Amino acid sequence: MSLLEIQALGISFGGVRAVHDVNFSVEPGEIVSIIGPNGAGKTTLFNMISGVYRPETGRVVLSGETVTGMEPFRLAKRGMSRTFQNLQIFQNMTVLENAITGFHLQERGPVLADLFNLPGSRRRARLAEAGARALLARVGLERAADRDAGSLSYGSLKRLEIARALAMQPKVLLLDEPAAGCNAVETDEIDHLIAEVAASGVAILLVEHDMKMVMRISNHIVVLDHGEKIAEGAPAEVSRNPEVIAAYLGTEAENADG
Amino acid sequence: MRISGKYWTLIFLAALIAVTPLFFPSGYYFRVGSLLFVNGLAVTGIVVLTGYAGQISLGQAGFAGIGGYACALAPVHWGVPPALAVVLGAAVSGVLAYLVGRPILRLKGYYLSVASLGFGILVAMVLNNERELTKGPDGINVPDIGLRGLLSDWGLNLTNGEFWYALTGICLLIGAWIALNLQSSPTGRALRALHGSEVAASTVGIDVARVKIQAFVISAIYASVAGSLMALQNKFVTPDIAGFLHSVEMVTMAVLGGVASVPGAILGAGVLTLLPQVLTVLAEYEQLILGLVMMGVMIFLQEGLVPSILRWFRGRDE
Amino acid sequence: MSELLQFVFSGITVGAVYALVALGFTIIFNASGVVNFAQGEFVMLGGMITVFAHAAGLPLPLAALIAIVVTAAVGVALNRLAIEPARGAPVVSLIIITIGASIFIRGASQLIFDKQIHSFPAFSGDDPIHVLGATILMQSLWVIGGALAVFAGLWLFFTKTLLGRAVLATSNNRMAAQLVGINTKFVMTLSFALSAAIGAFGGVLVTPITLTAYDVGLALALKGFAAAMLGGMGNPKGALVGGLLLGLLEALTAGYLSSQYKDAAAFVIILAVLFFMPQGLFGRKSTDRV
Amino acid sequence: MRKTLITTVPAALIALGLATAAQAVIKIGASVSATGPAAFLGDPEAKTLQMMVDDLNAKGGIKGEKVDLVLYDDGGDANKARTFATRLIEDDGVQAIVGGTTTGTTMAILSAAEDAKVPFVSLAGAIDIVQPVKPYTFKTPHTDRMACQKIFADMQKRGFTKVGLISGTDGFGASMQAQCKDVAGDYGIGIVADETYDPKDADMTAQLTKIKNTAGVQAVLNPGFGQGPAIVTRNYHQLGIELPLYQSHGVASDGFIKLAGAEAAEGVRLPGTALLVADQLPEGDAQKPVVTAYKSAYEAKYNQPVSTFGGYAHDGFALIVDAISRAGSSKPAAIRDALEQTKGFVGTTGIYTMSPEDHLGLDLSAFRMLEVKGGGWTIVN
Repeated sequence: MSLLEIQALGISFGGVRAVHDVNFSVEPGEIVSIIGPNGAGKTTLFNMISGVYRPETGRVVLSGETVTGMEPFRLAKRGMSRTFQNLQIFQNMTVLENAITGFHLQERGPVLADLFNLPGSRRRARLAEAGARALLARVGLERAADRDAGSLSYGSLKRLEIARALAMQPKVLLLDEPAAGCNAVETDEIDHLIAEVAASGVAILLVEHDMKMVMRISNHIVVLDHGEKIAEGAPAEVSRNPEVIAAYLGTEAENADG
Repeated sequence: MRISGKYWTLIFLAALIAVTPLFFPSGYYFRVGSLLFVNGLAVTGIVVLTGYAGQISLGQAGFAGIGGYACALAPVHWGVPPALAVVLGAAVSGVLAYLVGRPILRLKGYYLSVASLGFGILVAMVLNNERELTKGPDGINVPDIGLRGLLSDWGLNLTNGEFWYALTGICLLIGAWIALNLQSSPTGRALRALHGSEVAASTVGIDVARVKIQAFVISAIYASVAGSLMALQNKFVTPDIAGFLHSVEMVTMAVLGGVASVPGAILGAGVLTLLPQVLTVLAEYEQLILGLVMMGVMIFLQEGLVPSILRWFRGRDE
Repeated sequence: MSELLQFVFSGITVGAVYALVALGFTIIFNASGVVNFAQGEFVMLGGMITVFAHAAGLPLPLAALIAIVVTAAVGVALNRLAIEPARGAPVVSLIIITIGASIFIRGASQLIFDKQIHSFPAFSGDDPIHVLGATILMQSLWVIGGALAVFAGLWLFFTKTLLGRAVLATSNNRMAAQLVGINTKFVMTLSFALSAAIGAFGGVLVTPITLTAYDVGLALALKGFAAAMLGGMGNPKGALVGGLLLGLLEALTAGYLSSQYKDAAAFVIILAVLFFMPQGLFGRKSTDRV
Repeated sequence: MRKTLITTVPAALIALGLATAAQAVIKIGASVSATGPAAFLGDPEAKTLQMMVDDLNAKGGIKGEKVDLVLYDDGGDANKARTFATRLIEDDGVQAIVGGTTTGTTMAILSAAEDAKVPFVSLAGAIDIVQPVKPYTFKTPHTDRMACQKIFADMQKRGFTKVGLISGTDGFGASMQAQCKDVAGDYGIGIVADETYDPKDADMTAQLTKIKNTAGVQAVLNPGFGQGPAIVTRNYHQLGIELPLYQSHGVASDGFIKLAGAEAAEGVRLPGTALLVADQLPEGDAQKPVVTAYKSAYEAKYNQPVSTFGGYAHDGFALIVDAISRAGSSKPAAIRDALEQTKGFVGTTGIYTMSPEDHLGLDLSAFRMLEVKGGGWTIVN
């Protein structure tokens, strides 16, 4: 039994099949990348796995439990965490507070304790803050802790989102284009970070357009085209697969930055 | 860093409440002060709901009505002491907010505002129509809270105006303290997170529906207590307290001053409480000016008075 | 039977009034995403300006035309002076701005006009038409016809004209609309002018039935808003159906249950509909894009 | 409009400065609902008070002392009214208060005035204001209970025993509805239908159809004010209901006939005051000179027909002025005592005779039953 199993997952919008009959599985410590041309259904697949969309067909099994269509916050309790393609940062908070929110499951407690600032509430908040500061240091944002999140650069926001997702100490981490819009140095940092997280035993599911990065760090690659899985396997195998090459060449001409 | 900010705000507020009476030329100013504090308390509840959690309710006055009428009815019908009726009203408001909140907080933006608006109108309608109980649109007498007599037994003689100024001032301080506690607490962070992005809040494990209801219940209790204090102070209450205009007034006060922060919202309550008193000289133009102020502040100071002014100061420092 | 028919006539009359107000909301909402709480004031201005122009000796049709044109100008001014400068402000700020505008217009009207209740003669006399033992006024037919005409006009505008589609495009994505060459500023101006004109047109039609005064706008706006929400904000069909449904609900509740709680019944139904259909009856379902 | 604002602001400020500079000894306070849902009532009240104080001062004031009127607009909001009452008493230091357009605002002012022992003359209808008697509170309008009695007496005379009610849900309509249901039995009248409408409703045919189809109903009574009764009257006509229709004193004005349409209003009866039929009063009528003087002055100044409500304010202000001049003092307690001793004072609403047990001082004779005939009000004998 794998940590995360995706079985025959499918959904359609307004009669158009966005994702159809996709199967694969992820083991602890493994980095699985999902690639495919624009509009292949990668983000939709992510949204179904993470409970943002409710799949029409198929099942998502996490640690042996069927969690299909479960709301994101319930999945979070079961150890699933994610980042977003178009950033979902809490713009109305500081960088530190954004990171602390990642510790919500650990720091939450009775509302009354929070309202009256009881010692329990203060202790929980303190612990979460210490954890958040440590995480910010890990992603290189410790100096920006007290700045408004809205004032950070795009690359920094990407890292902040990863920090927030890591705060939950997830078993499975879904990263939707973590390196998009980042320069070479930043990409490199994120690259290392992902490898490090995986090495600690977290299963990572990655959507990324930077093929060099994907080929470098993935253990396993799933290729989507038009919502269907057309290939899967180790990076070297997949890059030689004629169907994959065709799918990419077909779109490369229209969309150079793929 | 946040901690000291919180206590500075409270100390400043307490000093303001304690010192300004030294400059009051007549008892009327105590009345205006206590009005301001009651409005400030109601508006602090809006900060929790709208400022922190980002949910817009146009039915808050419904809870003020429940609080107000609890003080009118419970002492007469069930012999509850008026001071305890405040707690009873708050409890009823909280439970009702929980029951009503479950379905309507699923809605977003304008749909949420129309649903909450409907709730407020329903409460006002019941208060208007159930004449047997509420005496209808002409209003109903509210018994004296009785605490003033108690204080004078202890040798503290206050005029009615002074007593209410002090009582509502203390209530406002407590209310502000609680809301400020919440802001930097785990629950408060969860509320502000869902304001920022509901889907991201959910992915970090925040039960969005649950914390939304918590915010709604908390803000309902604030409105209810404010309504109770208003009714007890006036010794009289009419269904207008639950009316749409009162709901709009509360939201306007909060947004005008800066809905994301407690001091901002209280300042907004101050401005809109004082404005009509200042404008009596120009009574005919009151509406005109009120409308202009509302539009002007929202156009030029979109975050409200306090945040915009703070930003301006900060901008000058740099 | 004649009783039921009378209730239905009553409901349709009132419902057509709500529908006219609700239709006014749709264009501004479609173009800018703003619910204009001053929409009721447009209706009031339509009625009041007509009353005073008529009293000054102008023939009724000319007075009505002046009222519509002047109100449209007020709508344009509202957009230029209050909505455009606040673009990008959060929903709650926009709500306060339009409520502020409505208070301002009301305050100005009580100074320019007066605080009395007014009316002007019905277009085709006050004699009711008898149908199977029930009666309906000619003016009610004017209102119903007006609501249908505005609905048809809006439907054609949004589906058949380039300008109408430009309005919809602007509401969907302002930036993209600008990129494809739509003058979004003009679209906004036009939308406010049209919305205000529709409101004023409604005011002209309903005044002989509902009477008018400087402060009638708020109650009309609330009911019209509720009707628009019931039908689904932004959809002319929703506004028409929502308005008529609301009117019928009120009349039937008043007729068969309790006139005291007719407004309550209407709001309970709205809450119930929103509970099962969070976007109203005909609203578009929106999916979060993340 | 902008121009007037610019010129009025300094003017108002200057006026304010002058008012405090002049040796105004007597200060009378007022809080009325000149705006808001009761503006229909409060607007003429505010105008009347303003006009009367100007007239009084032009004539030299009370025994040579000028009167300063401090007038606030409470917008019909009880909470605001209470604040203004406190302001009048504690900040402006007035010797007497007139106002309280609605029962709700009156109740809010009442407790402040009683606490501070300042005489207060209310302009609202409910009987609770003066019953039980409160030492410092008086009122000028007849109670809504009296209006019901007057109407039911007339119905009794015409032999009606089954009556349908259709009332506005505002304070005025709801209070009168309750009073009428309470006293109907005294006149052998049964209420067989009891419907209501919201003051802003556009159509009342549903409620009227229900009343029309109620078995045995002989007459219909509509307690309410504002546009509601005008719409009820039109719908009544539209439905072709032949039963006699009674309105309340809330719509006793020429404006009502205009709004309802002369044809629809024909035959409508209501209990009104002498003010409405000033020119029809017989020469010997004691109220004729008072009513005519007020009517002509008001209509000349504001170019608007007088209303019963403006008349209430007229009487309230005049009663206070009368009490001050009789008392020879402007001390609140002295004014209160003199008010209570008012005897045979002729106002627009009726002839007031107060006593320690009666702080209204009017009886049913102050009401005149009026009927719309040929587009105008006539007295029913």
